[in-house]
Amino acid sequence: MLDLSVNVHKLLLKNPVMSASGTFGYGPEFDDFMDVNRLGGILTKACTSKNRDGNRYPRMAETPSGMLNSVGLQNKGVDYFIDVIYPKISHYNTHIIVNVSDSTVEGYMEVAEKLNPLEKITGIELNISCPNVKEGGMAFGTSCPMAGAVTKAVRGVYNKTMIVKLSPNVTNIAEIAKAVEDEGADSVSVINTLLGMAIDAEKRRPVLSTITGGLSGPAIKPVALRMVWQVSKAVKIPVIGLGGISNATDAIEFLLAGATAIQVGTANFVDPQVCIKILDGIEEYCSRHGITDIKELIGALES
Amino acid sequence: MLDLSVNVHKLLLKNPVMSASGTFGYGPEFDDFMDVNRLGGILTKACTSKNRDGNRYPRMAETPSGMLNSVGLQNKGVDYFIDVIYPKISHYNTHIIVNVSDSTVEGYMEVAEKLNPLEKITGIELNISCPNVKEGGMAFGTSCPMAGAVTKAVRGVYNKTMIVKLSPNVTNIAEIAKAVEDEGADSVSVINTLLGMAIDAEKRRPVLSTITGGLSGPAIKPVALRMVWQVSKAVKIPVIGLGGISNATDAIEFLLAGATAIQVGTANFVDPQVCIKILDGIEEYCSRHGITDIKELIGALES
Amino acid sequence: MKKFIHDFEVTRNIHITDDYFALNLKCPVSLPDMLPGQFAEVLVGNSATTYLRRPISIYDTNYDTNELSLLIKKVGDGTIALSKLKEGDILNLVYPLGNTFSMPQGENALLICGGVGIAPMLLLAKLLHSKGYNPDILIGGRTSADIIEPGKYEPYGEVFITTDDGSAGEKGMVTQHSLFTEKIKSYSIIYACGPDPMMKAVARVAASHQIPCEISLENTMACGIGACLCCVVETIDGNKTTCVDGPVFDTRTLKL
Amino acid sequence: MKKFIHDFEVTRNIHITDDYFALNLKCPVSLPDMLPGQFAEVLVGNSATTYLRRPISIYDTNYDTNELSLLIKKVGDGTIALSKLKEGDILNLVYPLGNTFSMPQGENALLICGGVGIAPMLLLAKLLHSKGYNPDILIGGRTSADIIEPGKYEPYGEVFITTDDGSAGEKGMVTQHSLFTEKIKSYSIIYACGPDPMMKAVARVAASHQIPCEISLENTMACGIGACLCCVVETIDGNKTTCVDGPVFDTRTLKL
Ligand SMILES: Cc1cc2nc3c(=O)[nH]c(=O)nc-3n(C[C@H](O)[C@H](O)[C@H](O)COP(=O)(O)OP(=O)(O)OC[C@H]3O[C@@H](n4cnc5c(N)ncnc54)[C@H](O)[C@@H]3O)c2cc1C
Ligand SMILES: Cc1cc2nc3c(=O)[nH]c(=O)nc-3n(C[C@H](O)[C@H](O)[C@H](O)COP(=O)(O)OP(=O)(O)OC[C@H]3O[C@@H](n4cnc5c(N)ncnc54)[C@H](O)[C@@H]3O)c2cc1C
Ligand SMILES: Cc1cc2nc3c(=O)[nH]c(=O)nc-3n(C[C@H](O)[C@H](O)[C@H](O)COP(=O)(O)O)c2cc1C
Ligand SMILES: Cc1cc2nc3c(=O)[nH]c(=O)nc-3n(C[C@H](O)[C@H](O)[C@H](O)COP(=O)(O)O)c2cc1C
Ligand code: FES
Ligand code: FES
Repeated sequence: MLDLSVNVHKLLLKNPVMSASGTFGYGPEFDDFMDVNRLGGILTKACTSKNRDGNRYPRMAETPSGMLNSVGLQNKGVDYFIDVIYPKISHYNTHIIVNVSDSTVEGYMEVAEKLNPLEKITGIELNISCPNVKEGGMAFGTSCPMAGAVTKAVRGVYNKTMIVKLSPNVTNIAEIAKAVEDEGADSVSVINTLLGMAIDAEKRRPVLSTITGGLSGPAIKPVALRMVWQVSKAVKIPVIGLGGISNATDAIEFLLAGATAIQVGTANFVDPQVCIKILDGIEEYCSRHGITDIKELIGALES
Repeated sequence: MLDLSVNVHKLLLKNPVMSASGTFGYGPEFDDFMDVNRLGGILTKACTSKNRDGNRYPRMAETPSGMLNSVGLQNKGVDYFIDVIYPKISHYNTHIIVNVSDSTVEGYMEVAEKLNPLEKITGIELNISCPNVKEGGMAFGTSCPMAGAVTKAVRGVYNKTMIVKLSPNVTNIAEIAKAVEDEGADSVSVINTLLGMAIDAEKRRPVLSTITGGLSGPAIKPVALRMVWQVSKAVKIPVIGLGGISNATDAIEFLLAGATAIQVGTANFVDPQVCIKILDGIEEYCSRHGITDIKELIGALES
Repeated sequence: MKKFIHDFEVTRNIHITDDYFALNLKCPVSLPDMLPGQFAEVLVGNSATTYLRRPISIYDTNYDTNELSLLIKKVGDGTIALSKLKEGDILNLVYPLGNTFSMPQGENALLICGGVGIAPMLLLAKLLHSKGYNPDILIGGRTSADIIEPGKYEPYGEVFITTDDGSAGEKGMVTQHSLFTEKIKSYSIIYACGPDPMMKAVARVAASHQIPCEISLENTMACGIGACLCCVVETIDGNKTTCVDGPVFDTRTLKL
Repeated sequence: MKKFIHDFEVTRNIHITDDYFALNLKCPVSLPDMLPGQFAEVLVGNSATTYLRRPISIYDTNYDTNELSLLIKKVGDGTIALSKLKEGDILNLVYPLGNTFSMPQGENALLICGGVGIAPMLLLAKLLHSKGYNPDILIGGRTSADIIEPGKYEPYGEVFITTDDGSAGEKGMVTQHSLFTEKIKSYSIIYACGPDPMMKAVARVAASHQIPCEISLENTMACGIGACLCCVVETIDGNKTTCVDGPVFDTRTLKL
């Protein structure tokens, strides 16, 4: 029998395949295409202390093997999440992890504190790496002191599993990872989007209303893989790998590089069944390679 | 009449299209495919103070819309360049700019000083951003003090046009650009490759002998464009844009974002005539848009 | 409505003009119900430069043969690659997506479309006709080359044409057509799909006559299923997704 | 030798086995001279996941019809996309690239190939034959399914076969073939192309008999024209490019 389960801190995931925040709605969007319960976990769309409209349209641009987005944390705020959305998703029999964002440390704390009592929300992912908001967002994730400070503050009010999602737009991601580990992060997810830009040459204007946006998709996979490898050598807490994962081979690469679990983002848009295909593909890989416990693959890169 | 000429410091380029270092050999490799003299300039393969074998094979991996390389500055050293290569390329009637690299400040100085007298070498490009060497390389380009120091030192021994090529693997590229501007850089080229990694899942090994390598090609274009836009707002010296440029539309986008000239790298591998096609495409764009001087487009992004 | 993902087989690729083509696609299982205005997210497998799916309206359906068809304009790499599909090729669709038009509350209805905006209108005309309406269908274009398959609409209503250069139908923009002088008041609803300026102009005229107006938007999309929030449009109730809450919107709810 | 870039027209796509196919390609101008061992860099336009060109040996040439052919094994997305090309499709080639084999200094020559390594050997066998040699051609594979078109070689020399499972020819690896017991000493040169372990084994045996040996390498390439320095192989004179200095190397110069 193949054991696909992995542990991200206190969370026992039935398998390492999760959906990435902002690319999977809250789960029900994909009910027609798969049994969402088969996933190791769902990362919800960002949740902030107050309602946010997000940025103006246009919010996305296709790029070679990827896309830019500048959605900008559109959501109806944590209270709405608790009152309206949570009841609609609490039936899922998988880990639901809420992606937490805000512009201030107090905002992060407010959201985390309010989510703490929700039984079916077994963890949060602190998004200190959103490139698409004017205040806060990525700024928290690009300096060690700020990343450490927000982690510490939220740790004070949240006692379940707390994952911190790191920004790739830094000189030394391992350093930031260590800073948040030191302040109590239970895990880090690596990476959020790379800051990019698209221009419409005919109109001589930026494509996005925000000029810059976050790059995701297969294009960034080599960078994400490198960062997962660097971070997993630098910290002891489990690393969740993401960035461009589109098939089982990609997922295996991230495990080999040191990720304990993975998230699938933009690829969900190209194939709404991709998470399940990745899961099946991982099983097929393991049986082909005589692996009985997926944990054997984690960090098993020979070099 | 359409004026395509642009000025990069003292260099008057007949047009803004140049070939990027390490992707165009020394020029003659492309003689069968185009009239190299039509280019605004050629950036040669990196030149170091001593002969270098570069890294072990495998040195490249294809990635989605791009590639990783870890060539590692293979070249026969500056003396060989002067004695053997220079005579073979000095007939070109375009700017030949030598990409200068090394592991130590003294090494950079030695190369620059030796190139200074060569009549047909009208400028150098300091590569402080090579991710593929153990010592020096990218380290020079990821901190302001080091980037400033190497720039200052070479400035002391080189009195023609000195371009400094920046690394994208930093939190704040505009800051580095300002540091090298302050120390006497005449221009900056933005960007070198992003640090990435590829893994062979079947063999459970890194694809590259060096584990990590430099990501180039269309995949990185959105990041490059963003950095050109950021840098050109931060410095007064001309910015040379590169990273994923594959067609005339891409080139126009970089000009609009603030680049005075552009370089074409990896795209030369996919289409050895691409530089000329880009040049022709720029002309076509200008005539379609009623532009008589290409300089009108530089930084002309409306937002 | 339940959404599906299926590998369709290309049964025909009809090159209508240099710019327009229609793909007939056969569903591997029995074709689910689809409503006018709904669209499919099409996976372009044969283009090296196209990454995301492309939203394309359901142009026509044939439940007897389990076929649907798409009417596509070549505008970029993705649609050009689709134009090269041949009989027997496979095309993966996520569908049917989005909402639909509402039915008229009064007697007559006007359908206005420009360019490839005619695509969602055929099923609408059919449905209206089957419900006993006899809609007027006004098709606009720059030249006669932009007026695609007007004959397809004739069984379901009266077809009118305008072109900017007068090469077919009346000369001028759709909102300058003679229908807008008198008959306009007789419509209980106006439906429009086409370029943004056209839809805005139609919405303005409709508003001035206090006629309900529904337009079908073509915002750029990443997912098509409400998961990414990229395709939003500003409404009086905040941002709404074009792919789930739309593509059809009552213009009175939009901040145009 | 001058290099060219041309849009070839696919005149035939021959599916030889499930894994192998051959493309006949017609040159739009008169076909330039090509030497055995040379290759083309092929632009795969119809695969969303293939970015760089793919190096493929020139398998055969027909200067009368201005056609060349490529023999290709499906191993990944690029070669699978190429296998789908149909008559009339266009394929862009940069060619002819690389060096060639040297001619024997003595009487007899042995050509050894495994898998798709037979591709560069056909032109070599032809050339040797035209110069009056009657080379022996030893083709190895895992099973008989890996022995592709051996008949093509018969006009130019004597063909021998080995398979790992004995399903065709002698059982075992190429270096275990009976040619290696006695006849081996009669060759003045051995040429080999195939999987790395096979070429290394051949090189060792050749060295032990002091017979010159030339192998054709298949290093991964980015440019194919000496511009990127990605495809290097370690030689006794330092790193050399496989695309310009090779793909054919005298094994005595290589650090194997
Ligand atoms: C709900 C919906 C239904 C649609 N129905 C149809 C249909 O039935 N038939 C049809 O031909 N097209 C339809 N479209 C438009 C179609 O999706 C685009 O034309 C297509 O995605 C372009 O892809 P491409 O790769 O060819 O062009 P790209 O290379 O992606 O773009 C080419 C040019 O078109 C512009 N462009 C691309 N997409 C859009 C867009 N959505 N809105 C405005 N400009 C755009 C780009 O900015 C660029 O200038 C629909 C769009 C939506 C949202
Ligand atoms: C000079 C030269 C001549 C060649 N001639 C032929 C020929 O005539 N016919 C033919 O079928 N093939 C030939 N090849 C090999 C061919 O280039 C590769 O099989 C092809 O590039 C694979 O592309 P792909 O997209 O299908 O596979 P990919 O998806 O790129 O790779 C699939 C698998 O093959 C491996 N692979 C890819 N390229 C190589 C390589 N060069 N060496 C070893 N492993 C590789 C990858 O690591 C991966 O495991 C030649 C290669 C060279 C360098
Ligand atoms: C449309 C879109 C919206 C996103 N929204 C969020 C978000 O709300 N919070 C967050 O932490 N990351 C968000 N992300 C980033 C993804 O979760 C992921 O980190 C990134 O896209 C890289 O992974 P991928 O290449 O697999 O998509 C978003 C990405 C996309 C494409
Ligand atoms: C194979 C290869 C070799 C390179 N060698 C050098 C080099 O020697 N010096 C340098 O400054 N940049 C080098 N580069 C970086 C390119 O000049 C360029 O900055 C980068 O590839 C991004 O541009 P592109 O996406 O257009 O290729 C190399 C790139 C590649 C792909
Ligand atoms: S396209 Fe993703 S929400 Fe509409
Ligand atoms: S493939 Fe570029 S030098 Fe050989």
